[in-house]
Amino acid sequence: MFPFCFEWAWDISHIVFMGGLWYALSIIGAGMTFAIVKSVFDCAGHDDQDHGHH
Amino acid sequence: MKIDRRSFLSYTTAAVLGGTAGSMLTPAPWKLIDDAAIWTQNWPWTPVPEDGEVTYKKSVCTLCPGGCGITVRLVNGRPIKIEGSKEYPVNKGSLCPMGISGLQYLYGPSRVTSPLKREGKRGEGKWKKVSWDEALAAVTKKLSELRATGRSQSVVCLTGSDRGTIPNLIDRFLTVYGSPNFIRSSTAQDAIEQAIYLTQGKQGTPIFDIENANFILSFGSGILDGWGSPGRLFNLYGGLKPTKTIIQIEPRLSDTAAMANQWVGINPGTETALALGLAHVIIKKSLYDKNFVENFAFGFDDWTDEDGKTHDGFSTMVKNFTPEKVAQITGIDKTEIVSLARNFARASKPIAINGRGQGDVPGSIDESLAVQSLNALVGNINKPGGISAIPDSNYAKWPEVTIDEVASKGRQQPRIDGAGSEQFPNTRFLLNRLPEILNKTKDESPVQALLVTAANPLYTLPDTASTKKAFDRIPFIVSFSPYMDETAAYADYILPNHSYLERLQEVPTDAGISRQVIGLAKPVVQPIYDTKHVGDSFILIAKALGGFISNAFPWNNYEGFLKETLKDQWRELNRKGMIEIENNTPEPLAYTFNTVSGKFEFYPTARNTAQPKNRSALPSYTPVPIEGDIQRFQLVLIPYDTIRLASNNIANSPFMTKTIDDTVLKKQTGMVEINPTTARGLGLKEGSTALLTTPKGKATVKIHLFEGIMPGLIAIPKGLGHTAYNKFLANKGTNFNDLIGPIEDPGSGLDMAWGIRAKLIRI
Amino acid sequence: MNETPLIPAGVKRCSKWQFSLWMAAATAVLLWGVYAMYLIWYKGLNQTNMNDAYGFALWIWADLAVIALGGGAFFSGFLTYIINKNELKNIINLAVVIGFICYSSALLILAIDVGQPLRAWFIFWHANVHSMLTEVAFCLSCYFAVLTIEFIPLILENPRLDKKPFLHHLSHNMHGIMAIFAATGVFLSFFHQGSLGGVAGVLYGRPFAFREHILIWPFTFFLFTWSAAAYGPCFTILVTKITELITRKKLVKDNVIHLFAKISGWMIITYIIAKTIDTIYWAFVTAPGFGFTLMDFYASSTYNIGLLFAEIVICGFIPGLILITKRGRENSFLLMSAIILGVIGVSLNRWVMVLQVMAVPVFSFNEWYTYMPSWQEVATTVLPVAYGIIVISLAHRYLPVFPQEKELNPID
Amino acid sequence: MKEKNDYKQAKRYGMVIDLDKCTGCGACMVGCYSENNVPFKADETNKLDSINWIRIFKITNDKPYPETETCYIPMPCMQCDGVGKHGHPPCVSVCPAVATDYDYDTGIISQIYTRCFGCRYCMAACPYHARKFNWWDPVWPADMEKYLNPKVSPRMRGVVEKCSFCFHRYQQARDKAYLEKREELAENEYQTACAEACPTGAITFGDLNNKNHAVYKLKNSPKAFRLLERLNTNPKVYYLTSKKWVRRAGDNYLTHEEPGKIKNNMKEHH
Repeated sequence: MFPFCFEWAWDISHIVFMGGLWYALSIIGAGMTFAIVKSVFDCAGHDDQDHGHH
Repeated sequence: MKIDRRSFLSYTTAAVLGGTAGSMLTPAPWKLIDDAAIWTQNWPWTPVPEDGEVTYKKSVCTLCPGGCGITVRLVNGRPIKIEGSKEYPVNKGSLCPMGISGLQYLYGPSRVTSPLKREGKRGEGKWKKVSWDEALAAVTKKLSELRATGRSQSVVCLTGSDRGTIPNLIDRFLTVYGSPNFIRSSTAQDAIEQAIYLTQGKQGTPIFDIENANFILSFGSGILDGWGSPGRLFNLYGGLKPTKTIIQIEPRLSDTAAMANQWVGINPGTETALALGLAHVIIKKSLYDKNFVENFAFGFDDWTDEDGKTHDGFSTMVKNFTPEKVAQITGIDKTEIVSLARNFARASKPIAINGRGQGDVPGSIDESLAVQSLNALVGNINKPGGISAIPDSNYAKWPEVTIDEVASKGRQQPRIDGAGSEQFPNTRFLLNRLPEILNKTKDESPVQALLVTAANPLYTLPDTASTKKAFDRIPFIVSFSPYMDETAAYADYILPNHSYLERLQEVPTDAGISRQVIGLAKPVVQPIYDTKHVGDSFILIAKALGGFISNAFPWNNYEGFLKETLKDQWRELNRKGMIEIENNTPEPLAYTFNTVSGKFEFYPTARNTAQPKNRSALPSYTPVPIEGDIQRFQLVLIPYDTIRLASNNIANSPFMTKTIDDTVLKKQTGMVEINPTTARGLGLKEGSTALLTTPKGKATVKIHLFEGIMPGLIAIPKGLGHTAYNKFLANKGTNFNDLIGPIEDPGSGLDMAWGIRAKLIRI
Repeated sequence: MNETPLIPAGVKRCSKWQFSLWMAAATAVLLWGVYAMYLIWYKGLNQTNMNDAYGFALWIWADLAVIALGGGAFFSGFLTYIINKNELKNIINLAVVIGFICYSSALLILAIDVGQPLRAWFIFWHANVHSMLTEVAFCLSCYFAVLTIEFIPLILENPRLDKKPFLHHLSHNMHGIMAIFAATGVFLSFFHQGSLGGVAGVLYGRPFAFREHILIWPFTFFLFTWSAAAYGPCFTILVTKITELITRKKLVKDNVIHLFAKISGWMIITYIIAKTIDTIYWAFVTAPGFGFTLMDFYASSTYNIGLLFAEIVICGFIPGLILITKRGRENSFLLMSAIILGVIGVSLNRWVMVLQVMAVPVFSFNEWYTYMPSWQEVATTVLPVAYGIIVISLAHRYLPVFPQEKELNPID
Repeated sequence: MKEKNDYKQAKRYGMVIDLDKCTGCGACMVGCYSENNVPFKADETNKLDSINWIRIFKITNDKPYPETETCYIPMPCMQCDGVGKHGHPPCVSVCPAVATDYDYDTGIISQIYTRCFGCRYCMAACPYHARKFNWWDPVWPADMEKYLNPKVSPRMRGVVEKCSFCFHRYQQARDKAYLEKREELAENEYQTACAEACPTGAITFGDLNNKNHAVYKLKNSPKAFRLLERLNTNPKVYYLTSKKWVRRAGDNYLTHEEPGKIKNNMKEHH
């Protein structure tokens, strides 16, 4: 999974397979980070309006 | 700020989630996962064997009488593997599965780890550990009591062999103690030995020089199923294939038959008829060795005795055995019989051998005589590639014994088993007769004490139930077995011997090889349990009995005894691990025989033909009367042997049992083989469960359909159905001996049963 | 203080005690499975009736089957977010919940199935990129993450959770980028569904399983993805219908169901044609090359040629033809029959591709291998069913799974 | 799976088993058990959960008495070179965790017990059923742990194991040669336990690439064949038989096909 594992090799199979994997993981990770960070900002910006009844 | 329940929950949740997420960034969880994985890679209950210096020790395997050389690999002095010893002349590196798995006997769960005294009922399995002093004292006390009351002859020693220093030491003990009843288990060798004695006048170990023969006519001998010395024969087989021919005659396609050049299916128990039929063809076609027959044989032609009475000679007698008649008896095609005879006689070095399967049952004397006659017809006696007998080696020389009156009186009593009596003059041991004799005696049992070593009669004797009944009549049973076998489990005291890898012993190699080999089994490891060499036990008992008995054993222990016995040879034996004695095979034309006629006797004049008086001593074929009513029992049960099953006094190791096919044993149930045509008639299928009944007993079995067995027969493997030992062997399958009884050969008293009538009912 | 209700506004739910009873029943079954699971983890796989010939058995079938049935999730995601079949928004929530259940179950079963569960992560750490199973494991876990992400916004729509500003925003923001997740999910699904097919198809030592390859992928790779997309919707529709039956109300409008069914029908027809071609090629070219005839593979009484017929005709062409015809899919009996046949068909295909592969003897002298699962295996396989029922019940009760429910079942 | 770019196949260890000499005695199995610390349990009659690195199959020609013939076929791991003979045996490429690997120096397929997590995919892949699973924790009763061979680690429950061609013996022989500054191993320096145990000498072991080794000549005998050759597994275990029916039983053939006359997709290259 990582280049430091002994069975890792810089060959086409590893590059394609692990490339695909890390690519998918990055999208998922980036997407979730984006959603969470944006939500935090959204909360900060609209706190009063949305929760005025407190 | 007021913290209400809801926000408290929220904060807690947030804290937990945050904490979890945070800790995932620390090394802790990853380390834990890794630790868990490492833990699974080193479960504390998965052993890690200790490594160390590798050494090798040579010894000789004594698990069976084969006497194969072994090399034991040790790590830090700990034996870890047994392999065949390439330099050893008997087996040349080959070894059977039993020999290879030897360490399982050394370390196994069946070891008797200290002297034991029976606590509960016999065979109940309740034991008390006792000290050696106590155990030896108990045996000594019993023996001296019997001696004091004039019943010394009622002490029976039962061993697995009568060759070598250990049996001789025991025999010496009985001599000075005062009992003639040294008995050893019988095998096919007894019948062959007797046939050789009757025809050649020589008492000795039969030798089949298969190494130098090139046409082997085997009357059911499982030369690849454990007959003779397996290591030797397997090694031989591996080398001989292209140049030698093996003909295997038996009703079931055994592994030997499968590997033979030709398998001849024969009606069971009719081998004698075939041998005589072959003789007929050989004589009729004039294919026999005329030089030998004319110059060195007696009784081939008709002859007249001192009283002027004319007797049929062998050649006249076999005229009855025409190929047509023999074909009818044996079920073998007429032309097949003729061609077999021709091929046998025309081969440059033919040899005929007998002893069914592993050769555990002696068989009829007629059969062995007929086979000896075949060998004589082709002049195959006392020459390379032939049959001969070597006299027991005379390396064992001890000081003469002086015996007292009690011993002398006891020694002169007739043997309990009847061997050597008027009825069976040529037979030396008749263990098979013992149970019946004991069961028949109304008053005090003629056996008051039974000492057993290297034998397991409660498993190996036919008709286990009656053997057990007979044993119940013996007040005192002592076993010297290193393993908890059936007989040990039924004993009153167990004085455990060392296991074979802890024991010193010289091993004269039995049957077969044209050179005699005396090997030395050296301990490869110090005794790991509280056991004692059986020789030492006997010496200690002798010393404790005192007087002349003690005087006859001046040695401190068995080792001293052995060294003194072997004298000059000890050093060579100890250094080389074996001594080879070249057997002086006589020149082909220098045939010397110790018979009355001084020739090879086709007509064995020394044969005790018993009743009827006027019966010819020539080998003849009368069907062996197997037990059972043909109406009730329409099938015939025969045993078969396989090298993966040990059926003798030492039983299977767990490894051997592991190799057994699922067509032989299924869970705890043994499987029997029947022909598919037989099965069809009985409504049986592969794997069906059935009740197997014989006049002697019954057993639940499973069915394995096998085309390679004659229709109408049931074949059951020998070596299963143990009740003792351990969970890796006990209560698996059926002991063939539970289902069969012995049949006495009228002339020799030896057991000649080859099968028993039986029936199979689907359940 | 007024608690925000847990149950979404505007819908009616059964009473608390009725719900509890229902849940208790499901939990009892679940616990039976959990007990079996404990036995297997504690004592090892000797608790199963698997053996050296049947190394893959009931569980692997269950795995393959639930993943195929859960295929409705990625395929509806594909249809909704990528090719904008907006009607399907009304059923995609359920598809996601089913997918979530199926994939979490699959992962759980895999964790039971391996001999050394504590080392299971080696599949990631020491990954062998040439193994179909590695591909399965990676895509399966990643896609499970995607499904979880798809599920979260739905959970956050629970009225009480929605009150939290952060969660409210999060739900909103996740919805906003859902198409990206869905696309990733489709990508991952394409590969792991395919790899599951590849698991059997690459076994060139097993003539029954082996198929010719396109590049590195055997035909079964494509057939599996295709069949999951084709039959997954059947299962989604089936669960919808069962939920409607139990709750005794209509939850999804017919036009949505019919559209989904129609797409499924066309997928099934095209799939089964491809499968037929594959079978013919395999039977007449691949297998004879190994010395086998087609009938050698169907020579047992259990595994006879009827299975192949059932898979291709009864559970293939028949449901496919029903679903592509307007009259067929609009007749509720025919629709239900087709859907049930479809679910059976794909499960049967997975069964054959796992258990029959093991059963067929490769040596001419061997017998067919037989296998009957132990109760522990059955219990752990039933466990996901109970778990699924629990999750769907909870989701339906507390979350707005069916957007059309309010409209279809107005409360007076 | 690590591809070796400087791929030079120095050795290809293989075995030739003469079925005309195999008596089915089981010595190879027992020799293997004791060499390789193979465990045993009270009931070993279910051969599908019984660990055997080499197992002997008994086959018959199914002809009626007395034309019946039987033959024993000992089967260790076939150490397949795989399709195209490039180190892709059926089992190696499927292992998700690289717990089994093809050794390019010897052609031997390894099994790392501590790496294997027991998915059993390799077992499904192997047509020879050479791979065995540890369904139970191994137990050596009484003092039997004392006979365990320290050169072979005992396995734990839940992992797959198989014949290694006694790889530890190769390692020991190689180490010894290294210390003695030798490059090559003599033929008898590295032998498997089963080959040594076979009392009839039916098993011959050596380097299939080495013209001086007995296996080199034997494998080219007209009597030689391999099991399930048509699957293109390219096993390194060869068999010799003089019996036609045995040869036929060793693979699958359509009715009209004759063993030995099938054009194989993959030809052996030397």
